[in-house]
Amino acid sequence: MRIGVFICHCGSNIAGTVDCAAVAAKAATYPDVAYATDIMYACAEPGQDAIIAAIKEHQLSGVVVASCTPRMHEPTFRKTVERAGLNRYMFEMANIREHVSWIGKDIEANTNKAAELVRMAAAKLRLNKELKPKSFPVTKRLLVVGGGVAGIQAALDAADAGLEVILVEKQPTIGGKMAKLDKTFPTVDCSSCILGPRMVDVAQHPNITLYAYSEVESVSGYVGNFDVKIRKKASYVDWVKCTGCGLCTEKCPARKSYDRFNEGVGPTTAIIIPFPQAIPKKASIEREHCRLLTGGKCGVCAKVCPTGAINYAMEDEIIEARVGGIVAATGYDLIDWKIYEEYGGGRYPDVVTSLQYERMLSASGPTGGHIKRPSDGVEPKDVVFIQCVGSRDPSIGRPYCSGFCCMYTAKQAILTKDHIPDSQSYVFYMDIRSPGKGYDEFTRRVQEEYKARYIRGRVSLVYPKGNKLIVRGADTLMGVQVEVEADLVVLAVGAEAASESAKLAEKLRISYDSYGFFMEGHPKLKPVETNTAGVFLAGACQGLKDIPSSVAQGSAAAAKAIGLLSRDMLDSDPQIAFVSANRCVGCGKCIEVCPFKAIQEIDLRGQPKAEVIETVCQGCGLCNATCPQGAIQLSHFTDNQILAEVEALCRF
Amino acid sequence: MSKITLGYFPGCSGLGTSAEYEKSTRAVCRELGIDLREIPDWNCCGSTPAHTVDPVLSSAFSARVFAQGEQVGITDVITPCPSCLSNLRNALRHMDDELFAARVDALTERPLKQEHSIKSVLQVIVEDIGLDSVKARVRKPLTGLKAVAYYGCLMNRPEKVMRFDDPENPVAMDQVLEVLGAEVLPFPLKVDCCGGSMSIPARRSTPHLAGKILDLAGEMGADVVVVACPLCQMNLDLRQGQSRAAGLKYTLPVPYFTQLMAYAFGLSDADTAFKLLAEDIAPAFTCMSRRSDEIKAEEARKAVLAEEKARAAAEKAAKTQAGTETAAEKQPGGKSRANSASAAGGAA
Amino acid sequence: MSIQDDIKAAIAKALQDIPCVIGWGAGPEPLRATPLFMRNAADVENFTAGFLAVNNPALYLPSCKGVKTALVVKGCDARSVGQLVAENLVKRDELYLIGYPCSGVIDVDKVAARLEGKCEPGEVTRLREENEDVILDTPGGEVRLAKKDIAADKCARCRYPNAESADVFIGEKRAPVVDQDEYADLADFEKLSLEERKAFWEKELSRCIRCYACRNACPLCVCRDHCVASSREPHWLTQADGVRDKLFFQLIHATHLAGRCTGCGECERACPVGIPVLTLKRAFSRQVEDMFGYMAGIDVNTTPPLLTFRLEEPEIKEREW
Amino acid sequence: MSVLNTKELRIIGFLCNWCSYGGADTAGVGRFTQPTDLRVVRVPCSGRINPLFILKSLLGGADGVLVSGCHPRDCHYAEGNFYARRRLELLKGFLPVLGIDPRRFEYTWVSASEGQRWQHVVEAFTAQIHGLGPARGWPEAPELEILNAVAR
Repeated sequence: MRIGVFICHCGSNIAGTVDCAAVAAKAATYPDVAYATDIMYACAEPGQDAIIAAIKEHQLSGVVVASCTPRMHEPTFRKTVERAGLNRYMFEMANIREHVSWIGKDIEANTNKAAELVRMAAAKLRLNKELKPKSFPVTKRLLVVGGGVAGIQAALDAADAGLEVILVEKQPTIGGKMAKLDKTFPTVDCSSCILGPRMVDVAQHPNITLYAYSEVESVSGYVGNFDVKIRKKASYVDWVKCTGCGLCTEKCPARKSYDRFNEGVGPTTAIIIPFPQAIPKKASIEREHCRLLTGGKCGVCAKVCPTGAINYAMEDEIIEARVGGIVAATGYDLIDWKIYEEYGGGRYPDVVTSLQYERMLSASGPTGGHIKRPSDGVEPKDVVFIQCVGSRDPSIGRPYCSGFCCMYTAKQAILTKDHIPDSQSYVFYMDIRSPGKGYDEFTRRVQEEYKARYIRGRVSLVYPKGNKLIVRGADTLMGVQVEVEADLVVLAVGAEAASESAKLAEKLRISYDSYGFFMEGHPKLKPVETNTAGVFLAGACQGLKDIPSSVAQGSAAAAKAIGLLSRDMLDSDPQIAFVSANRCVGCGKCIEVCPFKAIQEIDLRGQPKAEVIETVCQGCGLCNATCPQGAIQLSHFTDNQILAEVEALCRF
Repeated sequence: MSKITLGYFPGCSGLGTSAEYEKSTRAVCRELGIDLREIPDWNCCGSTPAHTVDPVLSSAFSARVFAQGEQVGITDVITPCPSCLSNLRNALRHMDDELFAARVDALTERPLKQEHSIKSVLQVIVEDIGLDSVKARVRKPLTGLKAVAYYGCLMNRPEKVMRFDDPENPVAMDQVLEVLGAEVLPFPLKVDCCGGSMSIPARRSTPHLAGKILDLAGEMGADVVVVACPLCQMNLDLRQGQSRAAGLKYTLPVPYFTQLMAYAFGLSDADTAFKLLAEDIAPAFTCMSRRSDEIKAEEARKAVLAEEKARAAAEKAAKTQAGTETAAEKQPGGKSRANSASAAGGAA
Repeated sequence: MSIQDDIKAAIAKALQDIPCVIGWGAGPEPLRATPLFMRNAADVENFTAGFLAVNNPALYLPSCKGVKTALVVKGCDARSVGQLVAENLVKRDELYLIGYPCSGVIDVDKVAARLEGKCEPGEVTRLREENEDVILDTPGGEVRLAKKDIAADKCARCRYPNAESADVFIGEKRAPVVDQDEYADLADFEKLSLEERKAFWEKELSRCIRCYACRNACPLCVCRDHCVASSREPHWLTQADGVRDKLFFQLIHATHLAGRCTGCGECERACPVGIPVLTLKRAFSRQVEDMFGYMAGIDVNTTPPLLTFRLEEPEIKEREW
Repeated sequence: MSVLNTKELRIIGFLCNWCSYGGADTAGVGRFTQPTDLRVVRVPCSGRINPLFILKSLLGGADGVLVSGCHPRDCHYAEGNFYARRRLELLKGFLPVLGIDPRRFEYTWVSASEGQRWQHVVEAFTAQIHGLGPARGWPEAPELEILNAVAR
């Protein structure tokens, strides 16, 4: 074998703390290395061309590039060697950037370590085999999980491109958080006027199948062919018969049920249609509030329903579907603001969350768009907004900025003035973060035109005195303590990943960070991909973002999914297990442990043997580590290849 | 009853301004089976003003206290005073740093050899003795007493050092008062500043800050403001004249929680030491007994009512069985009686 | 009629529809029996059970796959069979097990030690069992030895003297020697420091001649001709004659047996140079028992612990970083 | 000479591609400084790791071996790390039988987002190995000793 080694400077990223020429000189002495050099930018066009030229000039049969992480550029360089006529698997990478140059400044140690990593890579490459992928057909159907604005956008874009789309939404209606908003910043246009038509489009699109009040139960399979089980939760209403007339919701006697859609601002009935523009506009019964389902006595809704749609015996239903790709768009939840005892910890009715306030502002909300104090129904005059409740607070494990609270607080202050012209708003803030088109102008307008009083400082205590709430805080610009007598306090509660996002991540086999946000493939270059092929991200589930960004990411995720599913066939990864039938004793241990049922027992001349189903195997190598005699090996990560790496480190 | 033995650090105010706290604490601990062993020849904990000037010297004061305890085999110490608690605990925490500890040791020349712990009397009563044991000892319940609990700044804060109760909305004292039988009002200014440390540098703000606390308590209808800190007690109790001059409307007694415990346990006047309070507690107890009578009367009425209802139901059941349907007449009668009863209660 | 005759009758009966019954027959010298493959009545006459029935007949099962086979088994042999069944390496319905109460088997090395100075074990001309004793005819006259003094180590910690899974059991069941295996055999070894243990293995393994008798005697080493010790693909071991490679082979054997070894001790018995190779496997077995509550070869319906998992592992205390 | 005399010890890491290798990358991207002793072998999944690789490393002259995979339940292949956990835990308990200090081998779970955790793991493990010092080697075949001497 003739190996070529290329040590990349990555500008000064590597060369700054690694003597690349010395590494190349050392590499030239390794077994089978026919050519070694250092190179400024291996991944750039001149770099790639130089590699191709060297392969031809020195008749190289394998290439090692020492540069960044293979998770970044392995696909790039595999294509490069392929262009030079080599099999793409006759290539190895040594990660001397993330694992060497970026984590230490000791040039001597770094240079030595880089040379070692190259030695490992070359030792492994000597045992590499040419591998050829197989093709398999793709299911041209997309699953979108989450029917907020990001999921709606992704579903519509993909459906418009001709893909079949399955949209799964946990709540009885799509619309997500945006549907709860009264107006949107910075244009102060009506949220339901812009979202409503898109929701209708979802309902009417011939390519979209909507499963509302449903959740993803399990996901198996891989890119191109995921097998998904969807749990359609029992709504106790036959949605085929339900016309959405709402008679049941008028007559239901369980009138003290928690109103999820209205964030508990007022009570609702046990059978609900969340809001007038709901899609699908169908009734559903919340089991824990229903008198019949909990107490066995009632049945009013069944009596009044003109179409006989009520079915108290309904059970959850499991729907199975095969899809080629998945978009996760599960959004966010507010943090539990009740942990802040200094703001009353949920004890004072007139301390409300921003989302509750949004429902109080909304004309379709429980107060009909009139701002009323929850305690006594009186219109407030002095309204205090407290920002960063649960954002930028390391003490509760939420050190990040939620990103959109500054803007919606400004919007809510404007709307307060619009609703109650003689009102005065106060906003306690840490910093105003408004980097967006027209955003900073908006936060100025609220102060200059709408005369909201912005106070830079934190609130230390909110307490009731008489029928007022005393808000005590610091004005750090003036250096004084301030006390405001407020009628209503609105907490700009920060956001976190949706409560069950970690569970979904486990089902989708994607990574998530310590706050529950899903990990993108690369923070810059793969913002909507994940490291699991065929799974894409849209909206706040990847990281908090406002409506325009969520919509943009929804479209981006759709574009990626469309690109994937526009192909009829996909290449399977050839880094899969293979069996040496003559060494297999047919003990079946590999079959027992394989997580994918990718190994089957066959009969070979009367002897039981294991056989790998190539399109099912995902290349984890668990079978390889299980087989006592090593009869089943994982291509590209064989025992001998790993042993060669270990030997390279131990022997020298 | 199982007895526990703990080292005891009374603190300087226990010998002077908070003698009533000291007396009642000792009495209550005796009743609860806590054997207090006072640290021999104890000294100042090193709190104000030392810790603001020289943290090492301040910690050395604390270290000597622990060393004195160590000499007689005491390593677990309690103190009633939150300020002492804070300084003693901070000293232990600072001495986790070897360099700091070495500097302290150089001053005391008596390095600590054992692990030490320091807790407040309140924490030991709530966490180690338990509210059930407290409840079991109540002879004269405080039924009818409207109380607010005021914790001050130091008892629960900083959170990471004190690790006891909620730093913004503590409830330990509330719970104690509740098992004593008092009605505890949800007081929002539990951890507000009483102005204690301002009394020298900014004297005029102290009555103002203390007054705000008393004002809200009074507005809420409290009979007493219950405290656990000598400095808070002094500010709230002693300065009510100044506070009134600054616009305060209410006069309220400010007892220590241990005094009310001693009272509810039925201990002697010497143990409750109420007479050492500046504002007389007697009016509060007058309100308490009046309300207690009302509550008893109300309970008696309810009992009669319930009895009547039960009898009516039994009769109705009997009649239904007999096939007659006259039970309906009974109910309006019962209702009107209830109405007149509550009207009478309101008038009283 | 003795148990021996009853077993012979059972074997004869089994031979009516099973081609071969594996048991033990008289060996080359009076202290040793040898595996016996019985196909007819004449073979059965050579059958012997009891104190000399040392070999584990389960060893031959994997090569009998597909042919109905009968075995005469001791309690420990039955565990090996059970483990092979649990791993689906042999099919239970292809087996017919004849069990009998085992009172222990001989360890010839221990006899040699007892005869020290009198004669060599090979000079013994006859062995008779008499209840809990054996009587040896030696050139110097009769020697009476207590069975428990010359029985194999494993017999002193026997929890399963009766082949519980046998299809037919001949004789009265014996009480277990112990209720709980305390792994007392590891106690002395574990008194050694880490340094001493390393020196111990260096010394012991320096004798190894890489004959692989330990492997060939192991009823659970089912790879046989495909053992990684002698393969190039994968190439785990060199042919180098160093302690490192010799020990590494033992580690391959021990890790391959982790959660599978029934402790029959055939590996150690087979070792011609007396390396205590069972110690490695026993160390794993104890861990497996503590961690997963699993004893190999007892319950054929339980999946061996390394071929399964639990979402929460109560006995695994991971390191907090 | 693979490790720098006096400065480094020989530490081999086996990292799963999806979580821990990514976590090590994240640490690099974040410039979280780490000791240089560790050399990483990338494997697809912690379930791919045959405990014999670790024994081979320790017998072969490694002073420490660190294995890291996805957190339980987060395995890219759903179940690989569950099997790995059992095998690695057994191995760790077995090392003292060979006279190898069990602290020379650790396994842990680091996700792709946990760059800082990875830094901490590497620092702590490297410090642990330096605390134990170089491992005492196992005798090789005499002829190999000579060959190795020539190679060096």
